[in-house]
Amino acid sequence: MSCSIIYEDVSFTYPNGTDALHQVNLTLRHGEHVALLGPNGAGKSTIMLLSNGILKPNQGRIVVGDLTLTADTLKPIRQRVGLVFQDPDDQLFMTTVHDDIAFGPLNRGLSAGEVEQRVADALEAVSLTHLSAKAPHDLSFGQKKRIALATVLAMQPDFLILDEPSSNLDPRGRRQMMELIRSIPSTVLIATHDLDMAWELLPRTIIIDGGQVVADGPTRELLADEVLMISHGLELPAVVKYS
Amino acid sequence: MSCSIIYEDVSFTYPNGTDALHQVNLTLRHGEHVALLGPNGAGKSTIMLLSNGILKPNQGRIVVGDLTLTADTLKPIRQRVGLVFQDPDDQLFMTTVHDDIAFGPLNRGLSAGEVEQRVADALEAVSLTHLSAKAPHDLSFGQKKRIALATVLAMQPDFLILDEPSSNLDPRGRRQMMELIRSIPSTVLIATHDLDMAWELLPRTIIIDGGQVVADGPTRELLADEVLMISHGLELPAVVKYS
Amino acid sequence: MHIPDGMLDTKTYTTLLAGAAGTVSYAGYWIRKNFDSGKIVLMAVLAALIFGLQMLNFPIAGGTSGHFGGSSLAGLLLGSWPGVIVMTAVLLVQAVFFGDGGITVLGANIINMGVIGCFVAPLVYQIFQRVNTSYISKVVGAAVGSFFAVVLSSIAVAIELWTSGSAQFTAALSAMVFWHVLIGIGEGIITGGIVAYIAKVRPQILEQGEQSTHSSLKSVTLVLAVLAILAAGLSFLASSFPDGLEYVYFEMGIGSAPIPESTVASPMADYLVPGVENEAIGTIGAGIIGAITTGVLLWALSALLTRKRKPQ
Amino acid sequence: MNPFNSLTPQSKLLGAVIMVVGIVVSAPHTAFSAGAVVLLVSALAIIAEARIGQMLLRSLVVLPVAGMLSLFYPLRFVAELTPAAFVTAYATYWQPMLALIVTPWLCVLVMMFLMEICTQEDILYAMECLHLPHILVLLLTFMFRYVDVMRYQLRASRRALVSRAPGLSARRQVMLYGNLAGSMLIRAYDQGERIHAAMLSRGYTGILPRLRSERMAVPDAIFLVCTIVFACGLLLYH
Ligand SMILES: Nc1ncnc2c1ncn2[C@@H]1O[C@H](COP(=O)(O)OP(=O)(O)OP(=O)(O)O)[C@@H](O)[C@H]1O
Ligand SMILES: Nc1ncnc2c1ncn2[C@@H]1O[C@H](COP(=O)(O)OP(=O)(O)OP(=O)(O)O)[C@@H](O)[C@H]1O
Ligand SMILES: [Mg+2]
Ligand SMILES: [Mg+2]
Repeated sequence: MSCSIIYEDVSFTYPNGTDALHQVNLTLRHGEHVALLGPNGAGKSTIMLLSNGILKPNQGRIVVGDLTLTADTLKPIRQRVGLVFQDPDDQLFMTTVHDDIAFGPLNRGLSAGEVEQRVADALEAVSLTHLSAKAPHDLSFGQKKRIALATVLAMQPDFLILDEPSSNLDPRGRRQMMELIRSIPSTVLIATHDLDMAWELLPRTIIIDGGQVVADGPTRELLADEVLMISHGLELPAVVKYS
Repeated sequence: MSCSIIYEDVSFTYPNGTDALHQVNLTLRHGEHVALLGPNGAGKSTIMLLSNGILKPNQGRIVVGDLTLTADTLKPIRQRVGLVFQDPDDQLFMTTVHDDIAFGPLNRGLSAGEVEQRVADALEAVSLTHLSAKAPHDLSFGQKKRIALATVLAMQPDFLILDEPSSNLDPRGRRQMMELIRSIPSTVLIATHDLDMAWELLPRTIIIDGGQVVADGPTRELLADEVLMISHGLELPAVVKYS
Repeated sequence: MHIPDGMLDTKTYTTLLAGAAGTVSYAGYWIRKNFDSGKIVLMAVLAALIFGLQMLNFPIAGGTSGHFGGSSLAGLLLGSWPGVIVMTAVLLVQAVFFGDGGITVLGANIINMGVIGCFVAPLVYQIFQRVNTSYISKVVGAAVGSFFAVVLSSIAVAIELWTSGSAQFTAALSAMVFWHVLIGIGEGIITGGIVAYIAKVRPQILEQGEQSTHSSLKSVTLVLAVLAILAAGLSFLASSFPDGLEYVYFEMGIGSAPIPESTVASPMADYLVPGVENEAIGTIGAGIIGAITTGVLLWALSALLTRKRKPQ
Repeated sequence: MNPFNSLTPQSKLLGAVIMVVGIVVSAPHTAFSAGAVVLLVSALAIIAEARIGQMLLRSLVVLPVAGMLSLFYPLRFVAELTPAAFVTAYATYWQPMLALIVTPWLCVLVMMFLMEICTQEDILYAMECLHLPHILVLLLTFMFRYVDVMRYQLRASRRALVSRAPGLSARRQVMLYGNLAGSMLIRAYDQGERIHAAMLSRGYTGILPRLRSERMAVPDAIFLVCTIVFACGLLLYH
């Protein structure tokens, strides 16, 4: 089953009148790992929230796999797209970490044994097995970020969308997360300000600014282009700068 | 007036039984700029929340300037300590960005003209003057982070405590923030996972892990010590690694 | 249900306004004595939650809908007296900012939708706790308590409508109670659900609520007694004035149909017969008395509560 | 210039309450007296450059409850339990029924006008000035802050739910509602405490700062006298 995602002429305006996206055209192909870069307020999170219908475009259309996103296809599309929000508080709502991670798989109708297995694997992947019985709101911010990632990993989505996954993670956690993503065969889109992560992990980069796509190409070309980077509130990754 | 802060044998346990800090001893001298490093869940945020009485230590005492933190000295201490939370949603509560930044100065009893001046300066400092009339909750996460910083800058506290100020900021915003902090004469304590920022900006580093202080010394010594760093979930800063 | 302005007559709403003023001022005093300032956060968060939930309607039988009341929840989580203050705040906002529930009948709404629930639900909950302190008993006690609170408050509404002459007693009572039994089930489910969650995640909140209730149950009796005396006195005072609605209808001849026989047999028969010659003066008199009584009470209340105001 | 700008919030609030009391006490209204109230409020609204359409729309909130209660009114005149008796009662007493709807509607109209000329902060300030219990005003101040917190928590919970359980069965959804409301409460409480702390650490002392502080002056007195005269006029009309 193809896991491509296509944005066609998508525009979006928030209810308060902020023009967040303006005629965005994007194509992510099956299995690609892509970085979404841009300054604060560029529209990265907005693009991600559009992908599974949490926000609805004012114009244009979004195609996930072979389905166009409409009210009817919302359900199957949400089944396939796993979204990790920028703010972990948007993600966690059950009474314990375990229940929160089990929530998605349970709703898929998996058997109890399988659910437990997935929960254990997801907790293992973010190295927080010891917090399984705690309440999600009683964790440190970085721990919440990791749990938020685990809740989506446990669902094994075809299409993984991560909003700032490395922020607030300690360096070791960031490394682990990167290894994890590298090993995932699904299509992955990551919005981030962590240029070194993009450089190391994601072969393709899309840069947006002011709600418009301003560059789209191989990461190692775009990120080494100092003029381009500086003009969009970015800079050279450390690996380029210091070597 | 001295702006030192001293933790003496401070221990703290959360109501759910998590032992977050264990006999922490720290001294920050007047005008020092210090980094607080450690893995997720080490207790960094907890230390910061203790500093102005949001949490109360189970044991030990905290001295700010010449006042010991007790119920009676809470008010004057809070007037002096400016705290920027890790989660910007905890910080912003008024209906517009402008009102939110004006809140602190107004409470100080400054004149209307002076308040406006401070608001304008703070917005300028985080380059978000154009968002002044928006609702704080209708901003992107990175914009909220910046506004949260601005609300505290406008109060010009003697003692500035920042929890992960660079997370979710775009590279340009991060640079600006660093310049800003460099120019501040107050005592500054910054919890962060951004090792390069610590390296460049903060001469002294304290590392905590599992609620205990494990290292305290000059940043450029500690951060170059690979064994120490790796053993506490950290790694070498990019500037060391790549050069 | 938020009673709007004009549904209750002067004697009823002044009585209830006085009663509510007394209850609220005592609640304010109780809080000042027993609560530290940190509790204001929980109170305000709960007020915000109840305010928000009141905006959401849930469907009940026959295409109608009801909404969450929240007084039981406030009473259970905070204790009765702080609960009263929270409900007063919510109802005040609904009335002033949204026109939901009237201004003159604010007292009635505070009694119906605030005071009754804040006392009844914790009481029922306590009875359940005496039998068994398990998790299930907490949840069921909260749900049953809030169900009874809703039904009782609907009975109170029916009585108020009846004494005001806006409705016939049995009709109002049966309609109100039938409707509110259904709403009460919804209220019970929501309250039970929230209490279940909190008992699991943050049992401290529930325990503190229980303690507050324990220490307040004693004074409840006293306040209720004073309320009853006040109500009796005021209604005696006001009942000599006829209800404006009846007056205009029958005396000024807006309606010209003959009065049906059953009027005489209705519970308010004597009240319907206009006895005072100059009705305008009578109505104004009732209004003035009402206003003065309320004014005096409010003044006394604010004097009591603002004595300890911040210097500025 | 909008003359209402020179009034203090407390006299605006007081004026509105006086008018509401006048309307209630002088009920029921003839077409003439009701018309007088509507005309007055409209005239004031035009002067104040208020959004009249919005006011009218929002005043309709009163209709469901008032309408239902007014249905009770003729029941007492139903002599026997036959359909004909019901029809007669309702046909005969449609005027008092209407009166029961008109009065609350007029009152709400006045309050909606008040909301057009006052901000939220104004009303809270007015309540403080009118010596409502301080704890109540404090609670309201915080409540308005936390309503937003709640709203964003709700948004967060919704997002979490739809993105992770798109095909949730109705039964499980109902079961989750209690969980969601509970978790919203706890989360808002926790966040509320942190926000409270943030407010305290920025010098909050129990009253929201206000740049201008208003005292009652001549325009207020004139306004209040006018509202009292109007209310008495309504009463004496009968
Ligand atoms: N809920 C909202 N309501 C109104 N406007 C919003 C909302 N969220 C974001 N915006 C605005 O939309 C624009 C795009 O925001 P978005 O969150 O997509 O930015 P972003 O690229 O994710 O930024 P960041 O790097 O800070 O996360 C910004 O100008 C922002 O102010
Ligand atoms: N509100 C809370 N209730 C209970 N336990 C908590 C709470 N907040 C944090 N903890 C626990 O206390 C410990 C220290 O948390 P703290 O937030 O201080 O970590 P941190 O160093 O700031 O981590 P991070 O880098 O993720 O922000 C952690 O084990 C965490 O799970
Ligand atoms: Mg974003
Ligand atoms: Mg932290």
